Amino acid sequence: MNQYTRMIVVLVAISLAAGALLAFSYEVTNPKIQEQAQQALEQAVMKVIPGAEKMTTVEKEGMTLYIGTDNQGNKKGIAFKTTGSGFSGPIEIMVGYNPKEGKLTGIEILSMSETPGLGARIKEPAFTDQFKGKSVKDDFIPKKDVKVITGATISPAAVSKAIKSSLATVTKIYPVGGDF
Amino acid sequence: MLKELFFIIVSSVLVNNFVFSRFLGNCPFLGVSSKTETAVGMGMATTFVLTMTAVAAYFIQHYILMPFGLAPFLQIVSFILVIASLVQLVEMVVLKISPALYNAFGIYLPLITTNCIVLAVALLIPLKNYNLIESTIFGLGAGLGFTLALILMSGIREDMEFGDVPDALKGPAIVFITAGLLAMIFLGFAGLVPL
Amino acid sequence: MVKDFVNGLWGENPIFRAVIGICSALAVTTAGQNGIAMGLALTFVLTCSSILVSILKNIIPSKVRIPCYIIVIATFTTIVDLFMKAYFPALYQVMGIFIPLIVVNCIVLWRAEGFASKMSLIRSIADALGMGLGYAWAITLISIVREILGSGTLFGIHIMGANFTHWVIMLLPPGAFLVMGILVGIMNMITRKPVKNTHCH
Amino acid sequence: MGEYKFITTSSPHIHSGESVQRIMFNVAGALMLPAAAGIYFFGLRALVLIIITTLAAVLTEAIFQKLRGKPITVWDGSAVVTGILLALNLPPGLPLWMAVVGAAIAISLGKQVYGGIGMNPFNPALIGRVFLMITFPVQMTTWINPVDGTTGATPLQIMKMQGVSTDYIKLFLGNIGGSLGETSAFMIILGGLYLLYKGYIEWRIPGFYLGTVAILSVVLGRDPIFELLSGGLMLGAFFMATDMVTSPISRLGKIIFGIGAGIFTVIIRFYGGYPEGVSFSILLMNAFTPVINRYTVPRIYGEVKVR
Amino acid sequence: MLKTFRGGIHPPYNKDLTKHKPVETAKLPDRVIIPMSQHVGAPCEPIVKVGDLVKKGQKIGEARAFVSAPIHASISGKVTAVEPRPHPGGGMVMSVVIESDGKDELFEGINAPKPLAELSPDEIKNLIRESGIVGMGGAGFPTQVKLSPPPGKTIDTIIVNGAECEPYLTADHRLMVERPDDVVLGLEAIMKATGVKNGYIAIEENKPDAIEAIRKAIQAKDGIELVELATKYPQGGEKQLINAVTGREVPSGGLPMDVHVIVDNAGTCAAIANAIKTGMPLVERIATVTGTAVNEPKNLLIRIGTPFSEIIEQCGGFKGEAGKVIMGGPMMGLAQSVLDVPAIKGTSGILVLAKNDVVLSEQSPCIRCARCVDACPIHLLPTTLGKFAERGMWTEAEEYHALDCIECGCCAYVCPAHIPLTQLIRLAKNHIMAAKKK
Repeated sequence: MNQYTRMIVVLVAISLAAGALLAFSYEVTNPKIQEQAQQALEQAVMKVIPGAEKMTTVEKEGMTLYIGTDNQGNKKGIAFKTTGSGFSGPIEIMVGYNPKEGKLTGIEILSMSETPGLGARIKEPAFTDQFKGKSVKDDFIPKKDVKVITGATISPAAVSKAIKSSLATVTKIYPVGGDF
Repeated sequence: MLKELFFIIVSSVLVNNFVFSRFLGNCPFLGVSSKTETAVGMGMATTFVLTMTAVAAYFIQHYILMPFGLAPFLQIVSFILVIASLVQLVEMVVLKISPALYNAFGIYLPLITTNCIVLAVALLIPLKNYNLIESTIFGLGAGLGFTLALILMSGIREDMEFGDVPDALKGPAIVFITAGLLAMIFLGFAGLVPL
Repeated sequence: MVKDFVNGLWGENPIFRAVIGICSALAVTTAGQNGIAMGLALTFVLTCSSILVSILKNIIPSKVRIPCYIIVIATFTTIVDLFMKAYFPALYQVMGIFIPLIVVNCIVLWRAEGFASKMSLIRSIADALGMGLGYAWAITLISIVREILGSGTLFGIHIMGANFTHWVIMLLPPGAFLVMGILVGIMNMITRKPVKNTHCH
Repeated sequence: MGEYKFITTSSPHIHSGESVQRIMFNVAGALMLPAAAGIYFFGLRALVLIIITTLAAVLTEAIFQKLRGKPITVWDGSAVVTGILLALNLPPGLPLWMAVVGAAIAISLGKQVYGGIGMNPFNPALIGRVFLMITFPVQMTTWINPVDGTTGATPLQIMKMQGVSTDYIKLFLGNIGGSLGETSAFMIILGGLYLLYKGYIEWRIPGFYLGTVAILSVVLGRDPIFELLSGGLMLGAFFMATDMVTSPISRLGKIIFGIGAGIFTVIIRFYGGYPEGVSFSILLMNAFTPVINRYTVPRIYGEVKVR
Repeated sequence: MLKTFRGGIHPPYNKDLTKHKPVETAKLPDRVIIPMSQHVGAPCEPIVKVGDLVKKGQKIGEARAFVSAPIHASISGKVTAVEPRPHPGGGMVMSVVIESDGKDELFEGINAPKPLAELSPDEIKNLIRESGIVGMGGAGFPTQVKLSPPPGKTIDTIIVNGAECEPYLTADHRLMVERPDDVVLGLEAIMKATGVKNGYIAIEENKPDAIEAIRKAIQAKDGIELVELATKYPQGGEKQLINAVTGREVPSGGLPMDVHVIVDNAGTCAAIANAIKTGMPLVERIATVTGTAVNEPKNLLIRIGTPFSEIIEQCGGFKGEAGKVIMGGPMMGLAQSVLDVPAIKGTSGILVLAKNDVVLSEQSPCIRCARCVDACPIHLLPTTLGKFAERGMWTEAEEYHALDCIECGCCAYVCPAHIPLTQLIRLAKNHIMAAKKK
């Protein structure tokens, strides 16, 4: 076997071995990864819709909506994802909405990269809880009807703005007072 | 569209500078920031390779990995191999077409393969769902941000030669501290661009 | 053999003495558990790669050895990446792209090329473990400092009292660089040897 | 006559008599003007803050030099200037221990790690300030209203959040919320003019800095007078951008420095997350200074122009 | 507006000590020590030996090279030694020592030549060379060499340097007040020798009486103009003077003739006038003896070769403790370690500073105040050059134009950190020159 063939053979062999090993690892981990993602999503939905135990996914007008139901099959609310542009990156928010009452049922910050100790405090219940029971007809203006965090004004504003603007679409699909 | 591209550039150069805020490319940042001349050469070479990598990563992701469902597990391997061969290729081409250019930054090319900015840019492009032009600009911006960091640091380090840094802090320690102060300053750009 | 192991832990500690592979050491070290997790991830890749490189050292032609090493390293990195995504999603989210970036972490290639490709299997394993754990304790130390000052906690447990004012900078990039610089300085003082920065290649 | 022993040092044999110490104490003296305004508006608390910060700065310098076994040179007055400047950049109500941390950081990381006076790449007082701003953001943005002692916002914050301007006279005299020594444009200008007159600062940096901010404000449709008088701009332009150690040495370099600082200040103020960008801008230009120095070597007398 | 250049400093001038004092003729020295090198260029060869009798004006040193100037006896008497002696410029230099016979007899060969109107340019140049006339501002460049530009170089302007910007010194000032016609005659001779129609006499505005005297002297002269300069050091630096008067810049590494200019000191002009009027070579000159540690500061007409000790004695000796004895002014003069060095052709003054006035401050780190940058008349970056020199970075120093430094001392004068910048740059220059010679 001359030098070059040997080089090629070794490279190909290693590549094939690596590919096989990776494909195998992927097969092993993939179901678990999918499961994790699904679990995380469900957890977030349950959290923003109190009383929900199950969820169904619907696609309407380009939006993905999660309808939460309890064990008896009673619809408890709608959840949807929205993204705001924060101080140092996007903020992903899960929002729970009850069309019947025209109120929010809760929000949850899914991911963000705001300043720790400052903007990052939008994750804390002290901030998120104020949206529970908030009328969707409110203005969502920081310092007016949304409490802000000392030292950080941009992150709460970004959250409020993102919720308000996506509510505009959602309330068209599921108008206030209507069924869902 | 133009606005978005502008934001990508400003973001990767100033707001989220790859060295000072994303912690990438620290090894070459430490290694080649002692002289402004080498800093400029390294910066230029890296920017060039980064821009090309961004284009290559876009095509590989969208035309090879995704269509065949290989993305989740072959991404890393394929990107790193592409980067390594790209650097080799660039080195050969530059040597062929312009020996002068090769002398200017050719010596830095082999160091670029292990510059984690390159792989990071390749990995971030699919993550951020950038289109082709955005990807190119992102690569360019990353390179320019890295170059800026290198030039600033090299200027300070050249001046530091005349200073009297305590023995214990000589070498990487004072570079880290200076990088920390620079990172602090770059935080001033936080919130500049709606990302 | 013991010497090889200790070398990485102290004498040639990748973070504090050789000062390489520091990107991740700066990026993920906002909390103690991140430091441990990243340290173990790197140790895994480093050890597996070293084993393989040491075994294959006589088979791989020297001209293609770098591409081969890279494929080996990239493979193990991807495995870590997939497993962390599957079993530690929360940690994975914090580490971000710094898990895949282990591929270009200079420590791995440095040891593969500089040690494992020349030494016996046993010595290579000792060296890889030493280096990996040396990296791990170093970045865990950085993480602890940043966590205590930045969040007032140690491995998530509040230790600084309720009235503690968080030093926000510690959780941000400048804090990482500053802590790193000061710790390298302190290490220099302890060993009374100026640090020698090993270049990647 | 022949038995005299003469000193045979090299020419020149006379000296201007200027010294680093004299420069530093003159700057410190000029700083007393805005400091006085701060004490007048914010009360005794401001005085205590200035004293504590200055003491901490001097002490840190002495300790650092002692540890390094170097001669202790706190009498050159540079640490005093850093201490006072830092105090003038702090909210009057800042907890004292934080001010001490700021002063210690300013002198240690900002100055002594580089070898002390003359070798620091960044303005130490600003390093201290920005460190505190990032470390303790809440406390560093809690402003006291000089009228009633309640907490309030600075004119720039009010502008950023509500788009409301503040009365020019108030801005000029300093009867507003803000850092201890940055509110009274009048006193700062007075101190700046004194230093200009004495030749301890150079007009180009503050001139081009303020000019750039004013012009950009007009171009971008803002009120230039408001932008000039509010925030730390005046204090920064006259007392911090002009720091000799950290600004370029050539005339052209100083002009570039001033314009650059102006541009970054406007960018951060108008588009950034922080309401104020003076500290960051000056520090950023400090970082650029070595590069500026490198590329603005003046054309020497008789240098043949490169064709 | 007064003409000037960019950069420079305003040191205290201290000229009041002597500026109103008319030039006194010094008493005949008992002994003179005449170094064979008092100029830029090749040293002279002594043409007398021990025991020879010489007379005033007799040539005792022959200039063999082109760039050189002969040297003459300044008194009559007996040669007692021909040996190396301490030189005010430093080191030991071959010197002729003449013991005075007290008669001060004139050498027979000295006769007044034809009047200027009848002299040809070559005759003038020859007379200047044979009279041993060199630049008397301190540098000592042989004047005739300056007047003979190589082919291809044209001269269109002559400037007489009457700036006398060095603090303390008033020798040229008094000369212009007392003998303005000699200065003008010298200029005319130079103009004729070089065929140039434009002559300027440039004087700093702090010498109104000299300006008045020269103004009167040139009233009837064509092509000669008086230029008033701002008072600023180093206004009398050749390059600064050319820039102020003509707006031209001597190229880096070049000479005034590259911009078609010749600059001569007022004292040099008077020496030329003297040679034309009497045929007397350069054997005496006016020097200002001054300083805070001199009892009676004076402007003295001294014989070349008179030891410093004798000159200072004539001014009442030292007042208090003398700390520094300087040949020349305080900015560029050379500090002397002993007093038995002789006055030479370039000795424009002897400055004695009291011990308390000698600045020996401790150096502190550079604070980059850039005062030196603003002061440098060449627009160098003295602080950067100083840093390079401190670390032996000679190549970098050369890149930053160290060789263009004129060593005027402005940078060191203004430096608040008391860094000896001029000395450091001089060191760099020496190293660069040494490396070039290799």
